[in-house]
Amino acid sequence: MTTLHTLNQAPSNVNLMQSCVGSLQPDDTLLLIEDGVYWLLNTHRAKLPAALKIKALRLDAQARGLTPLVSEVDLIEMDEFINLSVLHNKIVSWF
Amino acid sequence: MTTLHTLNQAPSNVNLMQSCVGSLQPDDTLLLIEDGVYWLLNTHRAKLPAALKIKALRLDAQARGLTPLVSEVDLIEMDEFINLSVLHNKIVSWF
Amino acid sequence: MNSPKNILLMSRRAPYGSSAARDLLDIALTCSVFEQNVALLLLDDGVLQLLANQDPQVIQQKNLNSLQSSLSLYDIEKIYIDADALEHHGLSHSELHIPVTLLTKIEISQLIANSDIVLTV
Amino acid sequence: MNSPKNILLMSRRAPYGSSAARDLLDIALTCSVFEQNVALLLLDDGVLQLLANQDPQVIQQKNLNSLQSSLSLYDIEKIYIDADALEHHGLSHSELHIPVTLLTKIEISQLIANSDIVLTV
Amino acid sequence: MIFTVVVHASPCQNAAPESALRYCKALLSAGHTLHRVFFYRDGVFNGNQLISSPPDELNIMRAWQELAEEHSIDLVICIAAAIRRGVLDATEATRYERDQTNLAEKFNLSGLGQLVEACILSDRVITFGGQG
Amino acid sequence: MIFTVVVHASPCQNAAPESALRYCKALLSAGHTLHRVFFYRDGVFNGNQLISSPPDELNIMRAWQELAEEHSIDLVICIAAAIRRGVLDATEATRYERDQTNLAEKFNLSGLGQLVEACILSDRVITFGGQG
Repeated sequence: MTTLHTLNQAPSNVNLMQSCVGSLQPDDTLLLIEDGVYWLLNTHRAKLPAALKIKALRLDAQARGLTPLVSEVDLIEMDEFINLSVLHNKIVSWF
Repeated sequence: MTTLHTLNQAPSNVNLMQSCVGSLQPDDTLLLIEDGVYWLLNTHRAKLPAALKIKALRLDAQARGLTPLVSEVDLIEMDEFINLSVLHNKIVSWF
Repeated sequence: MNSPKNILLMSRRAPYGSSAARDLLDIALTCSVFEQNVALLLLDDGVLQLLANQDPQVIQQKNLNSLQSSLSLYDIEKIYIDADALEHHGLSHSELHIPVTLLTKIEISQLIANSDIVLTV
Repeated sequence: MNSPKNILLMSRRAPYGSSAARDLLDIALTCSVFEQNVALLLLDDGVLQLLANQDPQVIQQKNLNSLQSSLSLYDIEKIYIDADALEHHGLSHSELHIPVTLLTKIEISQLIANSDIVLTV
Repeated sequence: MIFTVVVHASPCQNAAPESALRYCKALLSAGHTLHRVFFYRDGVFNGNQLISSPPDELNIMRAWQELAEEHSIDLVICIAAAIRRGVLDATEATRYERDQTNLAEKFNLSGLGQLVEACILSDRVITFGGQG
Repeated sequence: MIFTVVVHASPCQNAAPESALRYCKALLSAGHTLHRVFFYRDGVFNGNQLISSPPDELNIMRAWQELAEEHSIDLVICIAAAIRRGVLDATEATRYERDQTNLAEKFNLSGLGQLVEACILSDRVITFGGQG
């Protein structure tokens, strides 16, 4: 069974991300929402496992001024959030 | 001018403590309150500068089952919290 | 009648600073009333919820230790904690007041994978 | 009439995830109306409040960038940020949309020491 | 698919309720079923009828009401959490001897059982929360 | 000395209001003056008259009222924060066309200026807050 993990806290909450990343299985996806989108900044993203499937909500990234600073391919719309919710067997929220 | 710093978050909030400790001057005091009292546990306390003046509210430590695990001399009553507030020139709250 | 689901209740918050620890127990008891398979998973500061010798009357809060002790009466026996978190706080099994199962990070990821629903508090 | 106090407003929260950034600005403007010497200090995730190109209309929030730009109209010129925090996020001065003064940890401790009142948001 | 959305955080101070609202709208647009929105902990403040946002800001309480109206969504507020925090309907106001109420229309007070029942009956359950 | 205490967090979900209350009592016991308690952000929920705690739990709203009664303390709730969150007195209920109110007696709605004025007039200002 695969899991969609959401995480909504900014990078100063290092322990939250560590617990989240430690709980992931290979086929899981991590979706960054709200202040979690700051983890897309290169310096933070570099600390996460390279194999990790990471996405972030475009709305939240755009609101925070991140779109010029992050990779376009990582950003998804709300309908894709729903798709991911369906494609994985469950959702775990990290906050 | 000296400052009394209060901090009320548990040890998973590492960045909060780092910012607090980095902002201290030699004559300042750090008072741990609410979930901040867990920083008294040996393993966490060992990470803080040895010269730092640290106190913790007894009520909050006792509530959380910490009194058997921490050093008695670090614990203060509410009236001493008020004394420290008077003895320092200002109070900075970290939360 | 649906067959029971495996519901995992997860918390990484210390007790008393917020109501998370208590709210977690309220959900756990309700899951038990509905005859679901409920398990508790405590991570990070959440392991501090189980420290013995809590005396929260001094801050006018209810004692979580007593509530936690009653979990077994509701057939809630699966209480898991992150072994790394316990070590991170410099604590051992013997300082907790109820029996728990220590899990490695890999075991935690498997526990989550094998649950039907995960609720965070 | 009392002489103006040095009031330092401090925040370490990212914008939009909570109202902290906006509440900080509201207090700052009020301090200015009362003719106090107000300074802003942004630490940790707080430096993200000043990122340029914010477009929060998409999440139905007011744009903090415009509010921040108006600070100078209220003679609020002392905007300090933790240089380490900026570096921690991999950002530089040029990615912020208003002029700020970068401070070292020692300068931050001196700024706090020289303030009369420190309010955290 | 059948979804349940859980909200733990108060509006204004926290982005979680607005994220939850957008999520609900998106899942409905995609043709899925929203079995229930369950408000727990400080999330109960989403159903405070007295919330009065400035005209240019989102009033989240009204937005939930409109969602419920349009799609017949079950908006359930945890009764124990609500009473402690002072979100009361007429029945609870009488019980606690208050002469005012503040639970918004379309929201209902009920027990935590409604959360667990929703977990049993839903294919997906997602929680939107914050620190605290 | 003259103190002002600032509260940023909602009760129930957060220990900060109860810490603030104990701090106020301790400073008054020590013979100091409490100029004002200022409730900001989710702290405005401390003044929600509808809070109804079980008999064996502290009702923080009542505890603030008793403190105000005994020591003539000025309990000020930030009006902008309160309106957004739905904590209304009669005047604001009329302005926003609501037929109910929920601001507890002894609390008053006023502007952020009351916070800054308190900073100017007090020797010590302390904030009790939480995450969020």
